[in-house]
Amino acid sequence: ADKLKVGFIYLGPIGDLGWTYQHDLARQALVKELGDRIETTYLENVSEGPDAERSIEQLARAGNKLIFTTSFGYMEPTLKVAKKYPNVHFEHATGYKRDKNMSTYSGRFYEGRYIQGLIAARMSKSGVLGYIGSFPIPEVISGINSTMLAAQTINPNIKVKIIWVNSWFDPGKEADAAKALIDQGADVIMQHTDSPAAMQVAAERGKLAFGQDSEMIKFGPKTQLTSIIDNWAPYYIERVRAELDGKWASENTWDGLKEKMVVMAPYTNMPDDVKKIAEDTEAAIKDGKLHPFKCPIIGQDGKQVECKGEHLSDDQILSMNFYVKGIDEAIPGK
Amino acid sequence: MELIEAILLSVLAASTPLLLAATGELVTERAGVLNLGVEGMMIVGAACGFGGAWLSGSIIVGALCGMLAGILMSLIFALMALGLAVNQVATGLALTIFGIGLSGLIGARFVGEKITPAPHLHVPGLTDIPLVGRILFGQDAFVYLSLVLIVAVWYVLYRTRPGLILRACGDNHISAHALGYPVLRIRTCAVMFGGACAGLAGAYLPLGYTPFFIPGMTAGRGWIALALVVFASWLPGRLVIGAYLFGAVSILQLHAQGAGIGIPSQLMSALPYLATVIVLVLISRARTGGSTAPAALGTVFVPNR
Amino acid sequence: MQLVLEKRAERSATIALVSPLIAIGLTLVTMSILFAILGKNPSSALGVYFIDPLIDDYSLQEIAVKATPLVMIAIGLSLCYLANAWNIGAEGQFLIGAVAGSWLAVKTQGTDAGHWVLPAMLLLGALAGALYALIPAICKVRFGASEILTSLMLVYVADLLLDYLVRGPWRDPKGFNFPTTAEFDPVATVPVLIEGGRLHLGAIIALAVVAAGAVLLGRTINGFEIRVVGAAPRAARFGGFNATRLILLTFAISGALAGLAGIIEVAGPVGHLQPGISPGYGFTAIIVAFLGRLNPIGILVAALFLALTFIGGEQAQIAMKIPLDVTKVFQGILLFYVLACDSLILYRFRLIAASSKVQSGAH
Amino acid sequence: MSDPMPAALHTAAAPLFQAAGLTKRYGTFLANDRIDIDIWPEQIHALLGENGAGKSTLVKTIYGLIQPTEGEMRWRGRPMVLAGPSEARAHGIGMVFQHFSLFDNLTVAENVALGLDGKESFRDISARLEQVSRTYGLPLDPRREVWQLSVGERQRIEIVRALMQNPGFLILDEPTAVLTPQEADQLFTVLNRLKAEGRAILYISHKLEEVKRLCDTATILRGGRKVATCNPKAETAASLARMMVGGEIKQVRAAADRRITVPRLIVNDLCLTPDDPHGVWLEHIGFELRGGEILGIAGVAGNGQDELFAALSGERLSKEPGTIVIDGHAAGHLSITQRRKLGAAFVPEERLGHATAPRMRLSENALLTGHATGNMVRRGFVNTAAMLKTVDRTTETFDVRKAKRDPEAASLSGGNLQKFVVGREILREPVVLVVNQPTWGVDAGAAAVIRQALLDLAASGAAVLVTSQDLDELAEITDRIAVMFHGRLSAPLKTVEASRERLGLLMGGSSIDSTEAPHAARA
Ligand SMILES: Nc1ncnc2c1ncn2[C@@H]1O[C@H](COP(=O)(O)OP(=O)(O)OP(=O)(O)O)[C@@H](O)[C@H]1O
Ligand SMILES: Nc1ncnc2c1ncn2[C@@H]1O[C@H](COP(=O)(O)OP(=O)(O)OP(=O)(O)O)[C@@H](O)[C@H]1O
Ligand SMILES: [Mg+2]
Ligand SMILES: [Mg+2]
Repeated sequence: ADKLKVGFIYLGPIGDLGWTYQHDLARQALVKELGDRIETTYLENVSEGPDAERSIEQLARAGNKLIFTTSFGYMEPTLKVAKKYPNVHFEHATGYKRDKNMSTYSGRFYEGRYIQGLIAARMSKSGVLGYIGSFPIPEVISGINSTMLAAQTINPNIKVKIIWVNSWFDPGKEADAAKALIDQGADVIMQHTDSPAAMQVAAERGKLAFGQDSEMIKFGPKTQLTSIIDNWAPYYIERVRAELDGKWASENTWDGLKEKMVVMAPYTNMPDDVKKIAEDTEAAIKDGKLHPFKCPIIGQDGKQVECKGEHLSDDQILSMNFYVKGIDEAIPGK
Repeated sequence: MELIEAILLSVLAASTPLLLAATGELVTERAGVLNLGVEGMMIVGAACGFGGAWLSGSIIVGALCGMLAGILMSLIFALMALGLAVNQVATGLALTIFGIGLSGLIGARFVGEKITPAPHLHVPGLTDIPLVGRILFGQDAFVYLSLVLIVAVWYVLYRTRPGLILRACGDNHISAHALGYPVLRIRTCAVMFGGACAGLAGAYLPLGYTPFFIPGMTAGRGWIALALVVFASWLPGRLVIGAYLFGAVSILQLHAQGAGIGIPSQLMSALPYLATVIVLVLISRARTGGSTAPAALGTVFVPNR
Repeated sequence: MQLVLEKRAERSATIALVSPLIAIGLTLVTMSILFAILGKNPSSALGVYFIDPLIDDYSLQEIAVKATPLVMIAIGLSLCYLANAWNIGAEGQFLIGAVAGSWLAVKTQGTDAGHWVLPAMLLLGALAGALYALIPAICKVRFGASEILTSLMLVYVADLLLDYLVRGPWRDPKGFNFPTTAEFDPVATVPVLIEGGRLHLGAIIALAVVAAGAVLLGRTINGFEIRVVGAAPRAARFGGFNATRLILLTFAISGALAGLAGIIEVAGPVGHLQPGISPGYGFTAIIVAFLGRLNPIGILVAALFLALTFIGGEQAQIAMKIPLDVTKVFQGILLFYVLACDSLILYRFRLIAASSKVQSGAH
Repeated sequence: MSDPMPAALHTAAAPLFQAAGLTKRYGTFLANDRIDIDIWPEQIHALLGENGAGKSTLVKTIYGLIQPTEGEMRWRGRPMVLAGPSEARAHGIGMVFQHFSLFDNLTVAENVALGLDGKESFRDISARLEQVSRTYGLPLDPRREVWQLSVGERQRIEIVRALMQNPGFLILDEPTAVLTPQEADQLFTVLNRLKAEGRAILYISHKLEEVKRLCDTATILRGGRKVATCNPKAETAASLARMMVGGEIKQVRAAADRRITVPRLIVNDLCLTPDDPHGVWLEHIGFELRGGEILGIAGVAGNGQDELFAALSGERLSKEPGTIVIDGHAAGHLSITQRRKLGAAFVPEERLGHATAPRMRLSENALLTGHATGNMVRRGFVNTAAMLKTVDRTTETFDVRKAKRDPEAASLSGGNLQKFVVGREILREPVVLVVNQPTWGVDAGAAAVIRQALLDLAASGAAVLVTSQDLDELAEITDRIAVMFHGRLSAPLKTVEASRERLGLLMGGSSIDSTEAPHAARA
C-alpha cells in the first residue's frame, strides 16, 4: 500500500537548536518508529505572514494527509486550508482555534517552570533571578509567573529581573542580555528564547542556568541545572498511529509532565536535597497533587485573581496577561 | 562601580564584530567602492569560521577560515562590480542573499556542535587591577585585534604611500589611472581587505561571542557596520567612537530593562536604530565644506587603454 | 592575453534582448552542477523549479499572489533608483502602510461601517507609506544624511512599532493575548478574484501600477524628468528639473506603493495584522527592480520570475527534499548572472595582449 | 624612418625619443595612424592639429598610459615598451595633462607625491617641492587642499609635479588654455630655461602665435595622420592652420545691415555667492544687450564665466528679480524653464553631461530644453513625433552627421554634437541666446557653421551673448567685448577698437573697475 504522507511546517531553520530543531527531532523519531509506513516532508523557514497559507496548501496538494503546523502564527492559515481540504487532517501547535479536521496541541511548559522556580530559589545566593524573555505572550508570562510562585515558596523575598530581547532567536543579543542580567546581580539565568547563548554566558561567568526547548547540557556541563525539553515525539507518533488506524479525530491536546510532552532534563549541578525537592515536585505535578497556579493567587496590584476552582482555569492560563505579586516591572505593552 | 566595569566589558565584546566589519568596509569605501554585501560576507565567515575551528580544534584556524571565506565572497563582488562594471548597490545586495543561502548550506553539518571559545587574556597582576584590569588586559584576542587593526588602518591610510594611493583612487579614479596606478587592482585589494575583515567579524560571533553556529546568527550586524562607516564620515577615529557608541546603546538598553525602567521594550530595542538616524542627521548637518565621502564612491570605472 | 572591458559607443539593443536568456542559461548550467553535487537529478530538479509551477492553475495563481506586492514595491523603487535616490527601506514603508490601514480596520471592527472602509484603508496605507518614506528623503535634502542608511534603520523601527501595537493596544481581545488583531471584517478585506483561490484584487491593482509606471516613464514629461535627473543630474538642472523636489517625490511615490502593498497584503492574503507579515518583500523588491532593469514591464516579468523560483523552491523542498538554502543560493547566482550579462549592454569584452616587461634598460 | 629634418635645427647627435609607425585603433576608428616623430634634446617640439586630430592620444601613448596597437617607440635609439606611466617616468618622461590629473581632496604635497615614484620620504618631497617651486618661480603652498585652489594654481601643481621628476623629456598637453597671457609668459620662461638645461619638450597648443614664438619644430596631425613636420618660425599662423585643416577655412559672413533694436537682456548689479566652495563670487556685474547685437565675454576659464552662465540661465537663482531682465520682464527669481518661456535660450560649455544627457537619445535631448515651449509636451504627455521632428530639422539645418536617425548623444563626435546643441536652441527662435564657449573643441568646419548661425540669429533680431576664451572668435562675430576677471566684468569695448593687448591686460586683471551698472540701471 502507499505510504501515508505526513507534512510539517517549521517557523525557523531546522538548525536553530531550539523550537524548530525540537520539532524536527520529533519528526525524525517518527520516521524511526514508523518509517516503513509513512513518508515525511517539511518546509522550513516559513514566515508567519502571507506565505504560510500557500506553504500549508502546497503540502496538502502534494498528498500529505496529516499536516503539523508548528507555530502560533499558522493558526488562521491552517484554518483556511483545513476548510478547503476536508479530507486532510491538520495539527496546529499552540493555537486555540479548531475544526472538524484540525486539532490543536501544546505543552504545559509552566509545569516545568514551576520546578525551575524551586531550584532557582534554592540555588540562588543573591536572591536575584535573571529571566530572558522573547515576546510578552501568555505562554512566556505564565512561565514567569509559575517560576515566581514556586520561588516565593522557598524565599518570599526573591527578585526577578526580566529582559525582553524581542526576538526568539538572536544569539548575540541573548548573550548580551544574559551578561546584563548577571552584571545586575542575577546568579541563576532562565530564558524563554531559543538559542544556547545564555547558557554559554552563564557557564563562562560561573553562574547557573536552565536550558530551553532542548537538552543544552553540552553548552554548560557545569552550569545547566535542568532544561525544559519540548518532547513532541510521543504525541506525533500517537497521532500518526491514529491516522494510520483511521481513528484520528479533532482534539485539543494540552499535555504536560505527566504525558511526557514536557520533559525535564536530568537535574544536575545541584546538591542532593535540591534534586530531591525537584524530583518530588515533578512527581507531585505528574500525579495531579500539585498545580502551579493553585488559588489563591495575588496579582501584581495586590488584588486576588478571580478564581473559580482549586486553581486557575486552562483558559486563564492560556491568556495570562498579568504578573503575580513580587514582580516589580510592568508587562510590556500593557 | 563593578556594574560599570561589567557594562564596559559587554560593550567591548558587543562592539568588536561591528568594529571589525566596519574597518574593512571603511577601507573598501576609501578606495571608492561601495560593497553592501557585508552581511553576506559576515554570515559566510561565521559558518566557515566555526567549521574551521570545529574541524581543526583551533580558534586560529577558524579565524583564518572565516577570513578566507570573506575574501572569496568579496572576490565575487570584485569580479562583478570591478571586473564587469556592474552596479555596486545591486551586486552587494545579491551578495548578501547568496551569502545567507550559502552559509546555511555550509553550516548545516555544524549545527548543534560546540567549541571552546577563544580564551581571554590573563596577565597575572595586570588583569587583576580593579576596574581597568579586565577591560585593558582581560579580553579575547579578537578585541585587541580589532583595535590594532583600526590603528593600523589609520596609520596606513594617513602615514604611508600605499594609503595615499588608496585614498587617491577613492577620490578620483581617472587621475589615479592617468598617473599610472592600477585602479582596479588597488580597488580589488581594498575589497578583499573588506572581505577579510567582514569574514573575521562573522567568525568572531561563533568563535568568541557564542561558541556555536546557528544559521542567521549575524542578525543584521553587517548592515549596522555599513551605517557606522557613514556615521564615522570615513574617519578611522570616529569609527571607533561610533562602534563603541552603538555597542553601548544596545547593551545599556538591556541594562535599563533589567533595572526595571518602565519603557516599552520595543522602544528600547529601536533605540540603537533611532540613535543612528539622529546622529547621522546631526553629523551630516554639522559637516562643512561639502561631503567627506570619497568622491568616487560607488561609481563605475572602466579604464581606457 | 588579458580580457578587458571597453565602453560601447551606444547601448546594444541586441544584447539587451538576449542577455536575460544567456543569464538564465548560465544559471541552469551552474545549478545543474550544484544539484549534481548535492546528489539530486539536475533535470528533474530544474523541472520542479521551472516547469511544474507553470503547468498547474493553482501554482500560477500563487505565483501571481506572491508577485503582487513585489511588483508594486519594485515599481516605486525603480522610480527612486532611476532618479538616483536610494530607498533601501521599502520593507519599513510596507510595514507602516500595513499598520496605518489596519488601524481603520481595527477601529471599525464589529461596527456596521459600509464599503468605504477598504478604499479608505488602502488610502491610509499609501499615505502612511509615503510619509514614512519622506523621513529619509527629508533628512537627505535638508541635512545631506545618507538615505541608504536612514531608510534602512527605519525598517527596524517600523518592525518594532508593529510589534508593539499588536502585542499592546490592538491585540484581539478574544485572542488569548496572542500578538495579532482580530480577523478583519468583510468590508475591510480585499476581495478575491476567483472563488476558492487566493488571487485577489491586489493583482489587478499591481497590473494597473505597472501600466501607470510604463506610461509615466515612457510617455510623460515627469517620467522623462525622473530618468534625466538620475542619468545626468547636471543636464537635468539645465533642463529645468529640480532634483531635490524629485527625491522627495520619488521617495513619496515609492513609499506610497510600498505602503499600499503592505495594507493589501494584510487585508488580503493575511486577513489580520500580526508580526511577520512580510517575508522580506521590501528587500526582495530591490532585486526585482534591478532584475527588471528598472523598467515597469521588465519588473513585472522579473517579479513573476522570482515568484516562480519561490514556488518552485517550495515544491523542490517537498518533492525532492532540496533544502531552502539551495533556493537562496540559486537566487543569488541568478542575480549575479543577470547583472553580469546586462553589463554587456554597455560594455564589450576585448582581448588585449598583456604588455611585456620593459625591454630597454633605464637611461 | 626618421624625419627629413634640416640637421641645423638640432644640436645633439641623436634623437632622445623616436616613434615609428605608431598606431592606435579604437574599435574601427584610427585615432593615430602610423605616426613617426623624433624628439631631440634641447628643443621645444610643437604638436599641432585640430580637435580630435589625435594629439592627446599620441602623447598618452608616449607616456605609457595607453598601449599602441602597432608601431614602435625608441628611447636613445633602443626599443622601449611601456607597461604604464611609472615606467615612462623611470625613463625620464614627464607629462602635464590636458585635463588635470589632480585629487581635489588631497593636499598639494600629496598630489605631488602621487606623481613621484621614488622612495623619497614625504617630508623630503615637501621640502623639494618648495625648492623647485622657488627655483622656477611657481609658488605653491604644499598644505592647501586642491579644491581650494584656482585653475592657474592647479596648472602650477601639474607643472611642478612634472618638474620634480627631473624629466629629460617633458610633455605638456595644452598647458596655456587656462592661463592668462601673463601667466603663459611666465611658463614660457620656465620652458626656455628647461630647454637650456638640455631637456626635450613636446608642446601641444592651439595658440599658433605662441607656438611660433616658442617652438623649434612642429609636427602637424590631421585625422590621426602626420601631415607635416616644419619649422614654425618659418611659417605664418595661416599656413600652419591650412596644414592642420587641409584647405582654406570658410570665412564667416556677417549680415550687411544688422539692426540694433530694444534691450533684450539687461543685467543689473548682479552679485552672487557660489554654492560650492570651489566657485567664484560674482561681483556687481552689469550690462545691457540689445536685439540684433552680439556681446562677447572674454576671459581666462575659471574667472566666473560658469557662475555667470548659471545666474543668467536660472540654474542659480538670485533673490532680486530685477538683477536680470529678459525681454522686459524681471527674471532674476525665475527658473530656467520660466526664462525659456520668456524667449531665452542657453548653450552651456560642457556638451556631454550639461547640455545633453550622454546616454539619452537626441530626441530626448531635444525634449530636455524643448519641453518649456513648443508642442513637445501636451498635458504632461510627451509627443515623440514632435521630438523626432526637431531632431530632423536640426540635422538638416545644421548639417549634423550621425550614424542613424536618433542615436544617443554620447555617440556623436564633439563637433556634431555641438552643432546639435546650438541648433536645438536656435530652432526654438529665441529672442535672447546665451552661449558659453560655442566652438570649444570643435573643428574648423563645424566652428564656421556655428558662428554663422549665431550671426544669422542676431540678424533676425535676437540678442546674443557669447562667452569665449578664443579672442579670434570674439573678434570675428561680436559687436562689443567685455572681459571677466575674478568675478567682475569690465565695461564692454567696441570690438573694432579692442586690441589684443588691451584685452590681454584686462584678462590679467588690470584696471577692471568700471562696469556698465549705472548705464544699465537707467534702462
Ligand atoms: N595603463 C596601462 N595600459 C595598459 N596596460 C596596463 C596599464 N596599466 C597596467 N597595465 C597592465 O594591465 C595588466 C592588468 O592590470 P590591472 O588589471 O591591474 O590594471 P587596471 O587596474 O585595470 O589598470 P589601470 O587602472 O592602470 O588601467 C597588467 O599586466 C598591467 O601591467
Ligand atoms: N577611448 C576611446 N575610444 C574611442 N575613441 C576615442 C577614445 N579616446 C579618444 N578617441 C577619439 O580619438 C580621437 C583623437 O582624440 P584625442 O584626444 O587624441 O584628440 P586631440 O587631438 O587631443 O584633441 P583636442 O585638441 O580636443 O585635445 C578623437 O576623435 C576621439 O574621439
Ligand atoms: Mg593597470
Ligand atoms: Mg587633446
